[in-house]
Amino acid sequence: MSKLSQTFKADWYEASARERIAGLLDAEGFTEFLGPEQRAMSPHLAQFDLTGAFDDGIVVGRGRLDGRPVLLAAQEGRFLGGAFGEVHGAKLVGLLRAARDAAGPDGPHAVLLLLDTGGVRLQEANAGELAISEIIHAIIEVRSAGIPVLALVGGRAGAFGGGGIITACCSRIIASEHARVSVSGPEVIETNKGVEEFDSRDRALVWRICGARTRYLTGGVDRYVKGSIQNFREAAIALIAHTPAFELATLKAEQRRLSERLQRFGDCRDAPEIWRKAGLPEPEHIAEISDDAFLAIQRIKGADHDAR
Amino acid sequence: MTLDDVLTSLFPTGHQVQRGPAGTLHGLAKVEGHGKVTVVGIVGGTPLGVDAAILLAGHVLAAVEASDRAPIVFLADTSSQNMARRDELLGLNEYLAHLTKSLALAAAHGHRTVSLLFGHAAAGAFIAAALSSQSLVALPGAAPSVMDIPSISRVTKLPLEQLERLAKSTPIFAPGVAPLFAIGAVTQTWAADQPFAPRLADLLRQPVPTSDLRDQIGLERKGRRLAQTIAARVAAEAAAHA
Amino acid sequence: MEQFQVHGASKRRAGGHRRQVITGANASGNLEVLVERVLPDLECQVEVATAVTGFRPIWEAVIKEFFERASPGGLRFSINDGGARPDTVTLRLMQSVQLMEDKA
Amino acid sequence: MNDWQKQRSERNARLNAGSHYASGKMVPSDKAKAFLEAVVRPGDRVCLEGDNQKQADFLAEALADVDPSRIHDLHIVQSGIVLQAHLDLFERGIARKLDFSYSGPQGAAIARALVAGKIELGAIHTYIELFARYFVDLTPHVALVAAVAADRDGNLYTGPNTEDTPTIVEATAFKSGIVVAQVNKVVDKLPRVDIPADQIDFIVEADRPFYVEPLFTRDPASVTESQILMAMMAIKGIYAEYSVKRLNHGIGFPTAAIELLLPTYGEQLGLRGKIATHWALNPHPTLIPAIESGWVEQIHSFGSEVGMDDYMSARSDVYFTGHDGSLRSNRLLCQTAGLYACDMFIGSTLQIDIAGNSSTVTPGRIAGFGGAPNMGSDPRGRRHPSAPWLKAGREASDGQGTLTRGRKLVVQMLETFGEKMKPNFVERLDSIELAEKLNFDLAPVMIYGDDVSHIVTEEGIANLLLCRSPAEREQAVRGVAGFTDVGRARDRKAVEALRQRGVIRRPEDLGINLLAASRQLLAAHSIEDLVTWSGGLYQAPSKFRNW
Repeated sequence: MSKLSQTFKADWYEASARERIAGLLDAEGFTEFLGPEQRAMSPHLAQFDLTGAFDDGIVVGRGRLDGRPVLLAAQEGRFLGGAFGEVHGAKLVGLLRAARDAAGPDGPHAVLLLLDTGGVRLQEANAGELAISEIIHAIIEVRSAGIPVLALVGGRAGAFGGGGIITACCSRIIASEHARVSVSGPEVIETNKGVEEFDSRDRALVWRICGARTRYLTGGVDRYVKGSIQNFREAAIALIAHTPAFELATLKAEQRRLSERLQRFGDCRDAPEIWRKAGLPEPEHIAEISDDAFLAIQRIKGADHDAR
Repeated sequence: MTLDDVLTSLFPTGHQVQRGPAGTLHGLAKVEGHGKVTVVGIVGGTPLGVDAAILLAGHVLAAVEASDRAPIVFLADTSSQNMARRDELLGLNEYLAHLTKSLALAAAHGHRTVSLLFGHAAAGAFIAAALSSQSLVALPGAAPSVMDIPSISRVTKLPLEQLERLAKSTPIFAPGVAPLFAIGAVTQTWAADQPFAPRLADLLRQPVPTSDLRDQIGLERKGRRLAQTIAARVAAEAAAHA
Repeated sequence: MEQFQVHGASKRRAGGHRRQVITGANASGNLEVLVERVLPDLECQVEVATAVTGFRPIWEAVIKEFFERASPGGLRFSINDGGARPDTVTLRLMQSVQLMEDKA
Repeated sequence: MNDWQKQRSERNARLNAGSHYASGKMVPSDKAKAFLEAVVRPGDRVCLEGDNQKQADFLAEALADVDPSRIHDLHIVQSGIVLQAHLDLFERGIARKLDFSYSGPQGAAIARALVAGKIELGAIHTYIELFARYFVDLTPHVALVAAVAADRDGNLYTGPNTEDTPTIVEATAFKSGIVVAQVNKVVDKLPRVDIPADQIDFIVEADRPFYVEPLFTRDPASVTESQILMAMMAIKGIYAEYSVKRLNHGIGFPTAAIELLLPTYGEQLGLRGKIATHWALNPHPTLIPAIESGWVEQIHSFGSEVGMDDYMSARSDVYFTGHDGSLRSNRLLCQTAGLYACDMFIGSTLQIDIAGNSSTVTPGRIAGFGGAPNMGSDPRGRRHPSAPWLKAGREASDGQGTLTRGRKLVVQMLETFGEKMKPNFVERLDSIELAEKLNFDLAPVMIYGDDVSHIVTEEGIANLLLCRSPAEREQAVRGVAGFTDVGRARDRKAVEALRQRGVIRRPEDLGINLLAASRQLLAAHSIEDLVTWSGGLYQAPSKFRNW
């Protein structure tokens, strides 16, 4: 067997939401809430001639990570781009509220959000948008209760729209090379502002603007991992113990961090310009080099922070 | 309504609210029975980008630091988030999230937060500028939307007429105040025929919900019938399995 | 969008003890299959919800052949289809039976 | 007195007219239009170099811009009608007649122009046929070609995309025609000389590099389980069975799946070194894992592929390269290699009828042929023996007669249904209808049924060599046509009998478990994996990236 085939099964990008959960958590004891047999499906899709999914594209439940109890949600990026609809969003809201209510010594040690989403599901846009606001609200409540919320991004849909905002509301963000974290998608910008502003078919450009490497180097992502599920697992285990509290000091630090980024790089239009300004070695090659070589790069000063 | 109309109607005794860079608004005003309020905002139909978001978050955090629990009024007449390569490169998601978190922190520190929408607000700007306060009031001229119907038509490849017809029968995707009120996103709608000042004073007097009740409200208003039940079922299963 | 059911008789009860599995995804050209062990041992059934209308006879032929091939007695299959072709349907159905028959 | 030098005089007149816009051989790019108006004459046969890969796009646009009152009634004789500018020639009345081979993206526009009477069609050819006719009755008066660089004398370096250039230049230059080359740049010293200066009359330094389409890049991420199943069946039931070492692959996903299964499934079957060692093939990125795993000894290519240049330079034991290190491709020679030196062609098609005839014509589109009909045909002029060729020949003749000739293996792979549940098996090809509508003398058939040896679908393999009557053949086709109307109209008994005889083989007959057809078997599951396999030498085009 080839060297690549052996690692295949454990590839985050390739895996389904359920396969990611299976590989991320300890082998025993994942309990799904509102599982597919309960058929909690979107009632809104039929009027758009679309069939639904038995779990509405998100799996929520409880399991253990390295022995510690955690709650977890995983979006299925292949179903309608992992987008937030009424049921989909409410499942996540319910999970986060459960975490908040269970906070304490016997409560969950973390909530893991395996995001894989294009943002709001247009067929139920209002419900999806409001769900995103409710999710953000609930994430903050969970964090305020002392439970870290970790975002794990590395699927084909990325974390766009409200999904990008949710990501940055979490305590920590783990991403692999394929991840894109952004608000407006490249196609949306191209449609609204023209191809000169953003050529969405130039995929290398897309990843330079919103890909995991760009985010990691400037501090938009806390941990960059090579794309196996095992690597996501190890990063999550390592990060649970070291998460910023949700408090004034944290947000003041984030205010400083983001202001500084804007001051230093506010006139850049492509990632290599940022990397050059920051004095990183061979900025024009950073998007091309192997993961190992990339991980050896010293991040931009301030990118490693507790300000989120 | 113009910004001046809104400010005059809200604060008839005067205010020290000034326009800042990137379409932002900041200053102090007084509300009868509540004393000082902090006013922030994004106005003039300006798209909400990284520059405005960091300024606004800074104003909010400064108010929190003042530890005076003064209410925060967020005036919004924006468009969508700034759709630009540069803003995305800089990590617009973090800036919008930061603004949202700052408003949540203010609420947690006892500041009553209210967003007043008197123009457009779409997509990410709607989340950060309108939905991140404890209450969202739609003033005359408010035109909130997640996505406009032509865009939905383009993406879903469904004919415009069919979508417009559908929009009349369900509040689940259509833009506008009424559908967003029905699903629980908009707390109140104020018409122009009565001054805003007493209504704001009244709103600020009402007890603050201890948690997010918007799904409950959406259920009561019959605009969002499933969200509350689904969330409750998940939470119940989680509690049962604990 | 179209919904229908296909019932069948089976020569034997499907092996294994799993109560339920779900496989695949409702994506373009793909489908998700939820299998539940809820029927009498010698009956089987497939419920289809498909976004693409007008292919019911083909679905019925595919499912009939699947029943003959797999003898999935006792199993109810529920499908959310995103326009999968018959070969993909057969593959997913066979995969789902194999998962049900797994020891776990 | 007869004048036996008319062509030369004509050529000299044109050279003279062109020289007003040139300094030596060099024509400034802003004078390209006026220059072409000087050297091209009404009624000329013109070749605007362009095929399914590289394009002399700058010259194409310049020609489409000439004054139609001065230049008109051109007869376009070229491999590919691919660019908008190619169509514009006809729309604007600059060109009238067309003989071509491939159209790809412009298939629908060509059909519309034919219906509208804008194009007078000579014929749709295969590549070899059109090149052959360059030397008989379609010799260009003017050839407009593309190269990477020229030196000051006019020698050309084509780079890895040599493709059609030597053939076009040969036909034109040696029959008193005019050869004009667009180059990306003019340099003092070329890495190597692909076309000598004395065959080139004029050089235009274009304002941008010529366009190359990455036509042969297949993203492993899009390979489906059904395609993997088909690939497994093909490897076990055909490659291994016939010990096929010399072969050509088409560009579809099923054959990409085969390429990606060689180092995994093929290795499990112990087939390395026994099959698929020598190729006539474009530089498919999906073959990288097999090359890196030591499967492939030698590849000759029709053209190049975007992003593969460095990799091929570094693997010169496998590819044909110049002394400068870069690939040298040649479409005509590789077509000949595929036709006469390969024992198997295996490729996908879009539509096949009950006699096994196949076509890529879909309603309203004329995609042309390219090279597939030649690759996918039994060359009856072949005389050298090889084991697969003889085995196929024996199967076809059923041991009858004392003289058994060999047969090429011509394998068609197709899923029973295509996009939007369109059946790929039909009683009658769409191309027949199209031919009737457009009054063609000949229906465009990509591969004739009597040349096809095997059809592979997700349902099984049909070995048409073993069919002894048209009726058997029809049932063999229906027997692998799945749930299409064609498949469901099968005679079940007859199909079962064919299966007993091994004419039809199901996955289980080959010992292949349906559920083994998993993407886990692929040696690479993304373009990025291919980059990794290549040690970073393969530079994937941006549009295929997801990192």
